[in-house]
Amino acid sequence: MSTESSILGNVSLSSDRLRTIALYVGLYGTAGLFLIPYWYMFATSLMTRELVYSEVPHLIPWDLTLYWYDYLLTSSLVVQWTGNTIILAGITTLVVILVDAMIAYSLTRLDWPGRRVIFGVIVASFMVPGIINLVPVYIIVSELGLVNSIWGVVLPSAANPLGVFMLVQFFKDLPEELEEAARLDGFSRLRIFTHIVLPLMRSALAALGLFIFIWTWNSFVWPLLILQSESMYTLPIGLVTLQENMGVTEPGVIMTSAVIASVPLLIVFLVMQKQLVRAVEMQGTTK
Amino acid sequence: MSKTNTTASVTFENVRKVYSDDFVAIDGFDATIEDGEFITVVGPSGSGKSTLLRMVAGLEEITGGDVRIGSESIKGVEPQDRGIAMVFQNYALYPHMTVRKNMSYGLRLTTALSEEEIDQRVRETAEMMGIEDQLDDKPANLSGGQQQRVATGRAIVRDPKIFLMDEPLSNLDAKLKVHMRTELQRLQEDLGTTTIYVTHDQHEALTMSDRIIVLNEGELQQFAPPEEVYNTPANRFVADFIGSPAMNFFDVELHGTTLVSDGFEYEIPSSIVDTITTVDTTSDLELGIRPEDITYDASGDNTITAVVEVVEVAGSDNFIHLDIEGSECRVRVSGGLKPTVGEEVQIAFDPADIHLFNAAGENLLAGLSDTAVPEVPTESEEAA
Amino acid sequence: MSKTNTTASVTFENVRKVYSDDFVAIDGFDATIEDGEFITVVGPSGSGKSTLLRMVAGLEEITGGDVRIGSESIKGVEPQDRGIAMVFQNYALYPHMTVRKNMSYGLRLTTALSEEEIDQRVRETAEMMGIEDQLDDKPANLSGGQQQRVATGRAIVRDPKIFLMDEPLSNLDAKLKVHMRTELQRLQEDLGTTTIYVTHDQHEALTMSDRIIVLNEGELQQFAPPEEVYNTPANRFVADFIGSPAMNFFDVELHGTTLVSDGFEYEIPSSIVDTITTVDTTSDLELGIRPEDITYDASGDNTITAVVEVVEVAGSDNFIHLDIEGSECRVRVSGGLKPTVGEEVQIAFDPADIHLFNAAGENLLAGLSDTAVPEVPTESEEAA
Amino acid sequence: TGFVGGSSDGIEYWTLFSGGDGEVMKSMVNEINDDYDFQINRQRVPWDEHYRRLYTSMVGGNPPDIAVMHSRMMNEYQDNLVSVTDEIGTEPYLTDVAQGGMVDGEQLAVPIDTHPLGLYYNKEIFEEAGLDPEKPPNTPDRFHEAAAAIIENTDYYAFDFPEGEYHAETMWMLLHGRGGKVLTDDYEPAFDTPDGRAVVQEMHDWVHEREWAPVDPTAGWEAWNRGELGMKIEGTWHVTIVREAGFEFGMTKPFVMPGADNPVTIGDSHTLIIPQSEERDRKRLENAIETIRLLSQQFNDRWGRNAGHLPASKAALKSDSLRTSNTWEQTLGVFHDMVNNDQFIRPPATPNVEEYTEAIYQPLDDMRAGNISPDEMIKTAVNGVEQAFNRR
Amino acid sequence: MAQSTQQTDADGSGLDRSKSMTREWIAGATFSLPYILIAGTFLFGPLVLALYMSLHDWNALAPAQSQFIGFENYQILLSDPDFWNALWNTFYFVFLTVPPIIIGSLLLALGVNRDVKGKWLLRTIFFSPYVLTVAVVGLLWTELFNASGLIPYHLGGGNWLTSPELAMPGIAVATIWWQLAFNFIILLAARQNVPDRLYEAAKLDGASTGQMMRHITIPQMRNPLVFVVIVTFVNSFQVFGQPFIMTDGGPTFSTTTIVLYLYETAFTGREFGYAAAVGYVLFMILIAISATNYYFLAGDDQ
Ligand SMILES: Nc1ncnc2c1ncn2[C@@H]1O[C@H](COP(=O)(O)OP(=O)(O)OP(=O)(O)O)[C@@H](O)[C@H]1O
Ligand SMILES: Nc1ncnc2c1ncn2[C@@H]1O[C@H](COP(=O)(O)OP(=O)(O)OP(=O)(O)O)[C@@H](O)[C@H]1O
Ligand SMILES: [Mg+2]
Ligand SMILES: [Mg+2]
Repeated sequence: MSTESSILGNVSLSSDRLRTIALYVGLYGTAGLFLIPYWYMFATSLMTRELVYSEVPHLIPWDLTLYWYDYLLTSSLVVQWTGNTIILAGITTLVVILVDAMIAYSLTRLDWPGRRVIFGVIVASFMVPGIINLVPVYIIVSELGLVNSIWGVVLPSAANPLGVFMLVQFFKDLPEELEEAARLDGFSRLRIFTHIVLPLMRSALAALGLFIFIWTWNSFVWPLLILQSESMYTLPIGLVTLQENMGVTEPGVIMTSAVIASVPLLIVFLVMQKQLVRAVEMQGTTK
Repeated sequence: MSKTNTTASVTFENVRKVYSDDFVAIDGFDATIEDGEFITVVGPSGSGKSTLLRMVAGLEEITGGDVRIGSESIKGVEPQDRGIAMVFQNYALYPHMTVRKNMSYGLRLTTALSEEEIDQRVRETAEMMGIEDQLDDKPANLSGGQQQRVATGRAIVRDPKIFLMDEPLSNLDAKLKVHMRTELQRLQEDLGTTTIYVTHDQHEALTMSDRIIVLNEGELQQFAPPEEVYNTPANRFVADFIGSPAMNFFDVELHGTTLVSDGFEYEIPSSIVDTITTVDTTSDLELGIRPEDITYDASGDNTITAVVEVVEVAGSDNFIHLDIEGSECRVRVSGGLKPTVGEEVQIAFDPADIHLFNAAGENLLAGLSDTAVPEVPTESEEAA
Repeated sequence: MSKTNTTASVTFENVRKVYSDDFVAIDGFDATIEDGEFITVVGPSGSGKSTLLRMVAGLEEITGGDVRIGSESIKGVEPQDRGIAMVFQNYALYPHMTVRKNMSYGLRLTTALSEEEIDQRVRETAEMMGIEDQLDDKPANLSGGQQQRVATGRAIVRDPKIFLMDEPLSNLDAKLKVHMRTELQRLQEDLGTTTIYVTHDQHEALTMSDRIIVLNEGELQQFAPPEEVYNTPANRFVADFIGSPAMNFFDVELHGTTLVSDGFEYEIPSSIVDTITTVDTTSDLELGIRPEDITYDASGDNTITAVVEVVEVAGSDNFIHLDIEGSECRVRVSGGLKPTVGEEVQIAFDPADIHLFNAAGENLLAGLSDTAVPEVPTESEEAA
Repeated sequence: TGFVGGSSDGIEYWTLFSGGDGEVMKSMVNEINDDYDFQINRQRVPWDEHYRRLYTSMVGGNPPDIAVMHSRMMNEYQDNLVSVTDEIGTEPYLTDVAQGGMVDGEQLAVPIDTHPLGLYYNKEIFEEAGLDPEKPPNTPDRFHEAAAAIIENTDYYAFDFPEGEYHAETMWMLLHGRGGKVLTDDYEPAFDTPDGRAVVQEMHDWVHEREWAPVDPTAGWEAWNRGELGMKIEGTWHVTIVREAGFEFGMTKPFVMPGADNPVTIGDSHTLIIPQSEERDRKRLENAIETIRLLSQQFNDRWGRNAGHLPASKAALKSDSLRTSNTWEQTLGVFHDMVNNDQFIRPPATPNVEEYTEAIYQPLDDMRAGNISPDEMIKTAVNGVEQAFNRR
Repeated sequence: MAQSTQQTDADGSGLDRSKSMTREWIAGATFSLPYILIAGTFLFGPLVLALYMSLHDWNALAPAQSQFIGFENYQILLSDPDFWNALWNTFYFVFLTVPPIIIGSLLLALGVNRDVKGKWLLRTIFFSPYVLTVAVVGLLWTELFNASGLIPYHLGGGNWLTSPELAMPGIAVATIWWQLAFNFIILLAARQNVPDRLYEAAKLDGASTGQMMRHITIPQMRNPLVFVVIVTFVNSFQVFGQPFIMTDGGPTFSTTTIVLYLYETAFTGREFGYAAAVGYVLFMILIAISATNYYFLAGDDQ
């Protein structure tokens, strides 16, 4: 080792610094680009009509108004739609979690013939593009008299293969001894499920629940088909009805409705990001 | 299991366990555990220890044979009705319940006791275990030793006729393990409950139990008090498995009264020769001798020449690895002794300490040693 | 590091490591490791052992002081240019590469050797380690011992001046650990490469090393050959940490030539008293005595009365836990001895075996013992 | 109401009206609900989704009791509609318009309006360009002059016309004025003719040759709303929107195609239909028919006055309330004039209406965006229309 | 306790065994029943019905009058230029989105994994589009691409969505912005799961940053990468909402993707049987694509 190597050391240090600078520029630059659509959305929703219709796009709403919000909140059922969406997403989430958790428990913890095959089929059903089924499911749902009923929306999405898949991974990690201890304590299967498995899997269930909640909140085509009365609409459908005015588009209305549709979820996202990240990670580790 | 049946002996009758993949985990197991005994089951990993225990608990089906508690078969009896309680390796405490709930849950579900009675029993047990201050904590907030105590307490509170413990101490660190070992031992002596204790740690087995069951590949190797297992192993497997560092083994042939191996010759008394010559062949024997039974740097007749290979310093003792013409031999010497590697040395051992095994691994001197070591069984409570 | 610098001594000069969270992991560490020495670093978890090693390897920056290999500072030298090779606790084998690729990867990246030369070196090393048949396997398909050999082989193949090993054996089971221990030891003797070996297992430290570095909370406690560490611990920490079962300690005061504790009195020779009385206070001392230095069932003067509490049977030896008026004391006795619990007994020990510590934990008899045990240092290769 | 209740009482009535005409329909329905002894549940379905939903509801066997339908859409549904020939008949309505609901002599749909295209213009810009704001550009020549003057004398665009579906209708309108057709009676494309080429060329030139209209329709729409665009082809409904834009406007006949001997406007009409359903009882059906009668007759003048569409009911058209209204003066008078003078056509009900319309307007939009030439446009559209009918 | 009756069948080991096994079977079946019923009714039943429909000239309003025509729908499909156009557009979209989404999310994940300040903020920003509904994404970007919108204003090109050259890239950009999040999170987690010690070993072996990337990071992240690649392919092949909202397939069908085409033939053209056939062809393509990906990316493992 000599002066030579210490020069080398210096060089590598400064190239390190360069690399760090490039890293920061790259990451924060990309982050900035990512934020532009949001900014545009919020800014436009606060602009006056003149600004919205002006010839050049404005990024800074120097003339602020709450006109569009006022318009949407007073002349539409936005509040009710929000409530509907919460109820629908909430019920769907609960049903999915219950149904998926039950079968996941049965697949991981109970020994019965055919469970391997059933698990294989569930995994495979993951691949079915939902759109194939749109018409036949509609026919079946209307045969069952569930059109225009909340259950017509909830039930077709209640059997969620992804959820089963995620929960199976998690249930596998639950120590078998706990269940055995419970059996020695005289627990029935049902009691083990409700008193041991469900409480212990709380965080996994919460992660899955959040995922399902967001997914239901955002679903569009199916609720549109099933929910036929305006007072039952969910937020995404309702907002689309708003901007359809014989082909006329109002950017102010569009952006404001986009804000209204996304803000609740963005807030949920900020608050529960950890669980959501977990839910996504769960999927990544499933293969 | 009716309450009138108070004898908590456990009888295994030709018990067999085959897993669904046709794997035979336990085969032809016969044993009788007396009421109040502390029995340890040892054996290498996969030898079927847990399987045995879990069959008694009712967590695995019994494929063949029968297990009886007292005089009644346990077949068809629900786990919670067998009068047993189990302590698991990782405690299996319900993580979302307080210590109090952990301990009371089984009582609440399986007995008709009132809330107050349950509460009182839990409190008494917690006091006995020294965890009364932790009753309202969740298991995650307890130390390893406390968790262990809760797990044991949860078993005790149910006032079982039989304790089953599957490596209950293996998750503790060395110091705590020693401590809990003595604690469990005292407890069992106080309660007098029949206990079957699974471990793969021969140390625990030797220290704690009235009698030891040695299992290998699903078959019973020996069922005897600790000293007997140590001094008079039933076969080569037990001899090798029990004792640390392990016994030294040498392939030998018997020529007259001389054991001849590749590297040495060793004279044995004719009393031993008489015992051996009843067997088929005397050319395919194995000589076993424990490291602590070898005298290092001996002189006189019947000594063996060896070369020092490695010196292991272990503080209180040193272990010398010797090379006897290609066979390795470990000797325990006192901590002060530290020979140079390559040095040549004479070793010797008392014929009373040797073990001899035939090709099938049977201990040819088992009967002999039994008489030679009359103090076995000592203080075990077999007659209780 | 230029290739001409062939001396592989390692010098630590007032080395200091502060982690980004202002946590001082190593403080004022000074030591010199000679070329070819086998040095073990022991200490409890979190004491800074890995940190020390990783600074030498170049995986952590050195916050203060300097480390020199031979005569040149390693600061600013890239890890791969320091002439070191490291074996990690969990081996850190590349899971997606074959054994061959694992071993050749470093050579390919850092040397100008041709493919054939690399291949030959890998093959030679693999033969030396006995893994030539596994060269085309992936690490996941190897047993623990084989993985360990690959990890070591990967270090050896690079022909480093210094081996760094961070708990290389801690993932192996007990038997394999003993086996690999002697294997590594032999290997190091053959290659003569300076080795720094981190472990928290005092057994390994005592067995393997020329000298031992004992660390606690980032500070050097003692740097000496194994016997010295065992027989003449620099302080109470070392005394307690090294030796299993641990040394017994008693709080005592010196009255004249008598050590007075709550439960007993013990006479010591005046030569020892002279040494001690040079210290400030003689009322706040601790007496240490190892379990194997105690004579059980002694008679005569200067004996101590105790009650048997627990008997631990361990095969070759038994450990008796005694109660001396509230203080616990462990004694090692031979395997045959099995007293009844509750029995009263007399014990004794040789004043030459005692250790005395002041309130700061310093060993007051360190100098004395040094002369009393003249054979230290013995066969360590310090002068190489 | 809301989620938990659902809604099965009363007449289910699906409309696709939103915005201005949505409000009008709402108030009409509310009034009926207040004054009559049955209830109507009016459901507003998004414009895009209306027919998909209607069709799927019929597939699923739970259609509404009444739905709005454009008469050109009838073809797909005609086998599944309830005939009201006896209960309502064609008599009360403009003959031409009422014919849209007739299939094989059965009245399957009752019209409430017709909504042709007109040419709206910004009077303020006319003034600025030196044109007479009270002399609307109602012939091709006048239109041409006005556009040229606006380009010449102001900074504004001269003209704009719709994109999408109405882009195709605009072409149809211009083509028909020259005696052409979009489809033959056998549903073959009929616009690859000199007349067709002339129309397409003209539409192309508005944007790319004379630069009267901006390339991007959205830009045109926004400019119009800012008051920076001179003339715009839009439908009847536009009156409620342009009133909000805040400039003086007028409307005239959209006769902008040179060489059109019989200029026309085009307009479909909104009709009311009753899908067949097994679930519906007699009483309910009667109420549904009554509702249709009310909306298409009693309330029809209000529909014209407030929503801007030309009422289908003869009585409503003659009523004073309509004739004296602002809307009549601003737009409906002109539309009525065209209908009365045979300057009006309806797009016929054929199969695959939406598909072949899309096959035409997609290349038209593309041409306007400057991506393809008129010839390419025609070729693409001919292929597309053929494909739309040939697939099955 | 009350087991005296059961005590008697000491020889009934077979009986005992089957009894407790049966009990477990019943429990297993009971717990799975809700899912099986629901999936059977709303997933597998319809799938069979769709297949049945695809073999018919389906009359939706009067199913009884549907005619069995065998594979005719599939034959028509193969000679339908609109189908091929849609297929081609879909492949084009896949080509435009899959590589940027995968490479972009990988780069961002690796970048954020570095010891950068504001890691949490960056992760939040990159992940946030994940919660948006496709309607919002579509409308938002439609505004941005609009002739007077932000993007043409700064980058030129007029209204991207009405230009045949730029419409699909425009949709792709919106999709990338929206879909990157999912992969980003998975790859970030995957990167964090690569043990540090491997990098330490590689550092001692003298590997440069690039070499570590190639020899450690990528091979170690292979399974998540395979997952992400397959999922991205499958999603991109099924793209629907973005063109539906942003361009409605235009200009001149240049953004009509296969699912959009299916949707239009089903609900605009009302050719349900034909649409079902399109659906099944898409299904086959998805399976083939996933299998190919799996074979090439994960195939040589073991
Ligand atoms: N459910 C099972 N299905 C199939 N084989 C099993 C099952 N449980 C255990 N085995 C096998 O039976 C043998 C004995 O297992 P058991 O758990 O009783 O061993 P053990 O002695 O407790 O071992 P350890 O010391 O590792 O706990 C092992 O080979 C194991 O693989
Ligand atoms: N990257 C780091 N940042 C902050 N603190 C650290 C870091 N690495 C180690 N430490 C702290 O430094 C101290 C010494 O750690 P080190 O890993 O050297 O201990 P060790 O002696 O090797 O312990 P072990 O036996 O558990 O491996 C510990 O308290 C540890 O928490
Ligand atoms: Mg076990
Ligand atoms: Mg460490």
